[in-house]
Amino acid sequence: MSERIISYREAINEALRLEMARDETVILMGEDVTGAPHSDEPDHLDAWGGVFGVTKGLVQEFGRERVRDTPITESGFMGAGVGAAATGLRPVVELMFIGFMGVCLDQVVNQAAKMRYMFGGKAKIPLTVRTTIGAGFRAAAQHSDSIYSIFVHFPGLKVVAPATPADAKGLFAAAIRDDDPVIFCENKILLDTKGPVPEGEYVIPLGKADIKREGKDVTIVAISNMVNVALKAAEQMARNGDGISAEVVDLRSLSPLDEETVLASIKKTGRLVVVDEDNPRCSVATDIATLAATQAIEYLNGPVRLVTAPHTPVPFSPALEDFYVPTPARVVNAVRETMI
Amino acid sequence: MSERIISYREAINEALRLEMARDETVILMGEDVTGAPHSDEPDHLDAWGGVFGVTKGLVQEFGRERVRDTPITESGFMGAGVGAAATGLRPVVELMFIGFMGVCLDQVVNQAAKMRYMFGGKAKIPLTVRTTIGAGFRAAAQHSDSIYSIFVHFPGLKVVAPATPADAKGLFAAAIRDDDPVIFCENKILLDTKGPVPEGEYVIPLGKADIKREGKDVTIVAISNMVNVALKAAEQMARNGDGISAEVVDLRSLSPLDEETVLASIKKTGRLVVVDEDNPRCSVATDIATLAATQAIEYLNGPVRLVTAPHTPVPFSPALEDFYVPTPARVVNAVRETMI
Amino acid sequence: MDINHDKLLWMYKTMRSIRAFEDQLHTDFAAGKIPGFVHLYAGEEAVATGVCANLTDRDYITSTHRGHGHCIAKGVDIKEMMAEIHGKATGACKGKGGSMHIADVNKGMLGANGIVGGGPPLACGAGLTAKLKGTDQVTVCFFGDGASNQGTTMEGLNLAGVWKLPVIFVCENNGYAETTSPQYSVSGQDIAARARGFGMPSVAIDGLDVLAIHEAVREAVSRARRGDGPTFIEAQTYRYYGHFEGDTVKYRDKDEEEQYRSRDCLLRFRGVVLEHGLLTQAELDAIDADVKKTIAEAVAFADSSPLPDTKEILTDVYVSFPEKEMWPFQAAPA
Amino acid sequence: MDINHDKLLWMYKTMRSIRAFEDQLHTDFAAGKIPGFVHLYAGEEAVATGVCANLTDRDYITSTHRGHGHCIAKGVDIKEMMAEIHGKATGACKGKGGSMHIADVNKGMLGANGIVGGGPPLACGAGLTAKLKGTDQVTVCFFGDGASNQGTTMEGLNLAGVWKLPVIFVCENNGYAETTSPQYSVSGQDIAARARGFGMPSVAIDGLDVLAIHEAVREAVSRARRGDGPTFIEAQTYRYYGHFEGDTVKYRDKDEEEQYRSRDCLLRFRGVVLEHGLLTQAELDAIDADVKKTIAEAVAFADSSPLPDTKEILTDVYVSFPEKEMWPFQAAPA
Ligand SMILES: Cc1ncc(C[n+]2csc(CCOP(=O)(O)OP(=O)(O)O)c2C)c(N)n1
Ligand SMILES: Cc1ncc(C[n+]2csc(CCOP(=O)(O)OP(=O)(O)O)c2C)c(N)n1
Ligand SMILES: [Mg+2]
Ligand SMILES: [Mg+2]
Repeated sequence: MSERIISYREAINEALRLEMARDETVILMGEDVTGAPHSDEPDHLDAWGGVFGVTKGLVQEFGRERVRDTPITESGFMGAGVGAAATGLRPVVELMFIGFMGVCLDQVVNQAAKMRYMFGGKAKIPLTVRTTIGAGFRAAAQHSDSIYSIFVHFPGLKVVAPATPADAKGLFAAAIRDDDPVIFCENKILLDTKGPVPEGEYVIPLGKADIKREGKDVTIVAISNMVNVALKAAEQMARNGDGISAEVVDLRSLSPLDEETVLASIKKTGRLVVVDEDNPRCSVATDIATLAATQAIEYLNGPVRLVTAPHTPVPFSPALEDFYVPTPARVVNAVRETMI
Repeated sequence: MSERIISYREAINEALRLEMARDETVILMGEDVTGAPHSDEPDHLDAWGGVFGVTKGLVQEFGRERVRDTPITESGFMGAGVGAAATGLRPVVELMFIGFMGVCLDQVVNQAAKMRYMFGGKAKIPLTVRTTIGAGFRAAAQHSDSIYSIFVHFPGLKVVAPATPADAKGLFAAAIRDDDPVIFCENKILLDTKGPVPEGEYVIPLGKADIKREGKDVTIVAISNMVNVALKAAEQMARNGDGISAEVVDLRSLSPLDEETVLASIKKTGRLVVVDEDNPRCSVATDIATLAATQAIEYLNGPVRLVTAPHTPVPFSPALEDFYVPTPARVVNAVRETMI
Repeated sequence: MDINHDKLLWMYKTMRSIRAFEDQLHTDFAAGKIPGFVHLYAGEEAVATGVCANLTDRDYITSTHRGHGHCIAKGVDIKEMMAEIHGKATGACKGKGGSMHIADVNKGMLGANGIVGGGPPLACGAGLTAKLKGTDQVTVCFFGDGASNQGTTMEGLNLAGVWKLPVIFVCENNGYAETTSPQYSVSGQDIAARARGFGMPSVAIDGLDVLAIHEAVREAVSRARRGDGPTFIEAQTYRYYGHFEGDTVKYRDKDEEEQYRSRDCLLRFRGVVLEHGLLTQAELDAIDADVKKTIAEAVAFADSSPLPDTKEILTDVYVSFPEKEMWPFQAAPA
Repeated sequence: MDINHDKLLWMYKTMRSIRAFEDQLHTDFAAGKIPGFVHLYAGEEAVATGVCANLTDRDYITSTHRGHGHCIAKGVDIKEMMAEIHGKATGACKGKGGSMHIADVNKGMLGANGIVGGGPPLACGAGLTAKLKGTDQVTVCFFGDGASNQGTTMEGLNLAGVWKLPVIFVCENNGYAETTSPQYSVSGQDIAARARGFGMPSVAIDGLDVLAIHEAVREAVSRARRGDGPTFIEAQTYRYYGHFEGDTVKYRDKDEEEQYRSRDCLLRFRGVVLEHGLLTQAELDAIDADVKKTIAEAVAFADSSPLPDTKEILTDVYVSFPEKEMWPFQAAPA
């Protein structure tokens, strides 16, 4: 497959475009996903393409029926996504920020996630919820959450968080094609990052972690933008005198969890650090530590270390926010602590 | 302090009555917390006292203004609780089942939990949310959740889940008096259980676990009704030929977490089993395992074991639901596995 | 009256079936045979029946915790419903859902719902599918007077209006939300008036009169099928039993109940059809007998059906998911 | 006109301060000096000003993401606001909240709010406190046209109606929710009409006319103080800048903006007060100069203030919480 260098934003746009072209039951809805839904003047059409411009150009290609702006009514349109999924469409619903889940959680966790089970298998809900995560945008406490952990908590949902443009494209295509509800977490901080992305149809199966860097001394499991933080830490350590060789496992799929890949790496290196930007309590980070404690304890040559956000909301001031988000330096320290 | 045998339900009612008498800013609101708010006929007044009868008798003592029925508008009245708390009341808001959090989560996790931080400390939110948890009631997927883990995940909240009538009384009083928002989880299955409860003022500080049974071979950390399951398992093991002595730690307070008590017990016994009825992913159970993996790994003589619900919604049929909830037999097995 | 004979027979049979089904459950619950929360529809039969008389299998409905009547009127199999409520493997949802979650998507029944206000957004979604696929399917959203105060319900009204969806909102105002009357919970003149504020045609009708309901909904259905958007109908009705089984109903007076019982929808229908010679006593009696038999068979079916195997606990959560991830961090119990 | 001279001066000063504050931010944002999402209130000054002219420090308001105007009109310190928006330790929220969360509970300002529809339930709570404590405090709930479609907003309307709370709902209809007009998002005749469906007095007024707003809200405030419950006011207004800073505003026409600018609330107010001899040119000019100085001082204050110490990250989450639990499962970073 030939590749080009495009951004994470473009990769998602491309995947959506391809899936909409391929399957006419795929639709997109959300607030301002075009912009100016009240006006059909060409100048206005597509004024935004979503708050981060990710869905730009789609309305021209697929029209206002399939690329659908909504009122500010998250329960209403999230539930409409669930109902549409149950009756034969394959909706992609944009929730602008994951922190807005509070106003529509029921439709996700009590309806979408449980419907198939409660109905004894008589429904399927091929719904994809696109949402944004990540601090570092100086967007303060209600617009900077990375609370994917609460979705992982709910049986019936799948949860994905890509770190690279290529993964974003491939996993988004897989999420749309998947017959279960998937929460697809786009990191705001990554939208402008670029990387090689295969052209044309490109699908990465859900549920597979990816080793972004091989190493032998310590396993660093990371999620979304923390993969980049982990990679920087790994490079620093490789260059340093101590010459520690770190393996970086990009979880990618948070539910289902690729236990095999994580465990194999832990068993190989004997050491585990988990880097996660989400709140630390009841998190994917504690899940990974639990994997080690329950299934690989005899392989561990030192304590497990977590590098996460503190147990605080995301602060606004850049001075505080930069301290909030895990850094390569903290990862390096944590790795050292596993060696004691 | 003199004690009597009363039920978990009565203990909560008593704590609320005492706190309302003590502090006139304490109010109660929720759906049908009296019953028949449209009628002032004495026959109708207090027809229900809440869906489980927990708040019966309070309206007679404190009147309809302070014991306040609400329309079915959880965001509305949860938010009203937050707003009232920020302006000088000390509201107790009843959310009938924890699974209904989906329709009002924003007011809890984005408003109540973050307000003090976002305001730089210029507000306090002395709100207590009473809600019910627990399967075993044949109430199916939307009325049987124990999803306290998602509240533990959010900085700014405290979360409590008592297992005994005495703890219910003492911790509920503490929750009401606390100046931070507290999610107080009452287990439906425990409402009719009885035990000795001190009369009069009785307050148990939040944040302290309680060793419900001392032992030396294995630490079993449990929450809410799972404490009873763990105790049964411990008794079986004591009686059995193998004569394993299990220590049962009742977490009681899920946030803040009493790390000391848990870690001291693990260090003493060298083995850890966690029993939790909540969904397993991103849960308090994985938090406890993480405590061991990060801070007590050198004391562990075997793998950590979790005994939780499966990664499924709660099924309706008694045949399935009884298999869903952790049992003493599963705990005994898990303990054996830590000994391998 | 321009309702054909078959439809009249269907209406009577449907109302009678619902009543008999609910009365049976009431008895069996009291006898300790039925687990869980059971909300009975007895008294309200005319609403589900009058509404669904206008629908085909291809149309959709969303329902509530009080869903048995909607299910029966939409054609869900009565035996499977009974087995479901008994928690049996042969149930409509294999015993996994129970009374509050009975569904049959193939019959257009998108599920009872344990969340008050859970249905209206879902109904908008079903309406959106019809709109985008260009079919003439309509979706009826049933909900209660209590549910009319839930934000999700009001969002559904607005969204259906904005998108001109083929959705009909049927508010079953039975005078109570658990113990709470709309006099207390609904601000404003009444529920139908509130819906008018969302710019949709809205009427309040006698919910004990199946023919009146049928008529009002017929108009709404043709409006929806024509692409002219949503309609709101408030049907004023009453439930005979408690909010759920076990409720001692101390929040309302006995004579209120008796007054409603004297206007019972079945009695009234019988009166009208006999008076106008639309159906005969023999036809009605035959239906009564038939229904009695159906219910007895349903009970026998439920009783004799097996409980689900514990292996079933893991299935139907996902279409696809790695099986070992279903018991995370632990071995599956024996 | 029965507004006294001091109040007129206050109105002009308040509107001018808001305008100058926002214009300053617009410039500084373009220069890269301001971090984060900043939503400017320029153009809408008459609403916050006309409303808050009726309130005392003991009354409450809830606000939105577009909160600067509400803050200034409610008396929040302008220097502290500026410092907050710059993320400085001296900010109104110690730099922890930023533009979208400025609050000052002591001034009755219950917070800007990043969640559309977050405020109405909170406003009901503040109203409930006043009602139960028997004070005559009122609470004003500001929200936008877009927010009128959020379930939480509609729940707030209903709850305030049912409980007869001293709450005034002020919908700032500025024609857009981000890019989306209420023509598209609000089903029904208009927003004020929808509120009438909740049974409360409801009017739509010219939101560019501070005196008209003052008048309408005065009536609403006395109704609330008398214990006669909530009022709804839709103020029709316009925002001059983009939804947030950085928005290139391609979803509306330039001449629409110019038309509104020609009816600017400050221009209009100056015209009226000069024409009727209520204020003098000298008084107005003095205020302009004064405001200019205040804003310059605020910028200087913000610029020269220190950033918060990283230790501050852990404080103000709780009133009390064990410190070591603030970095669970790990040591606090250096
Ligand atoms: C979100 C939510 N809140 C509360 C409940 C508890 N509850 C179940 S039914 C009910 C009353 C519903 O009243 P109404 O809508 O009038 O329906 P009815 O029971 O009268 O048919 C309540 C409060 C619930 N199931 N879901
Ligand atoms: C729950 C929620 N949904 C969406 C958003 C994103 N958002 C922020 S402001 C806004 C538009 C609000 O429009 P309106 O209420 O008219 O206020 P205005 O910006 O015009 O003042 C949107 C969609 C949000 N902050 N919160
Ligand atoms: Mg009702
Ligand atoms: Mg607006």
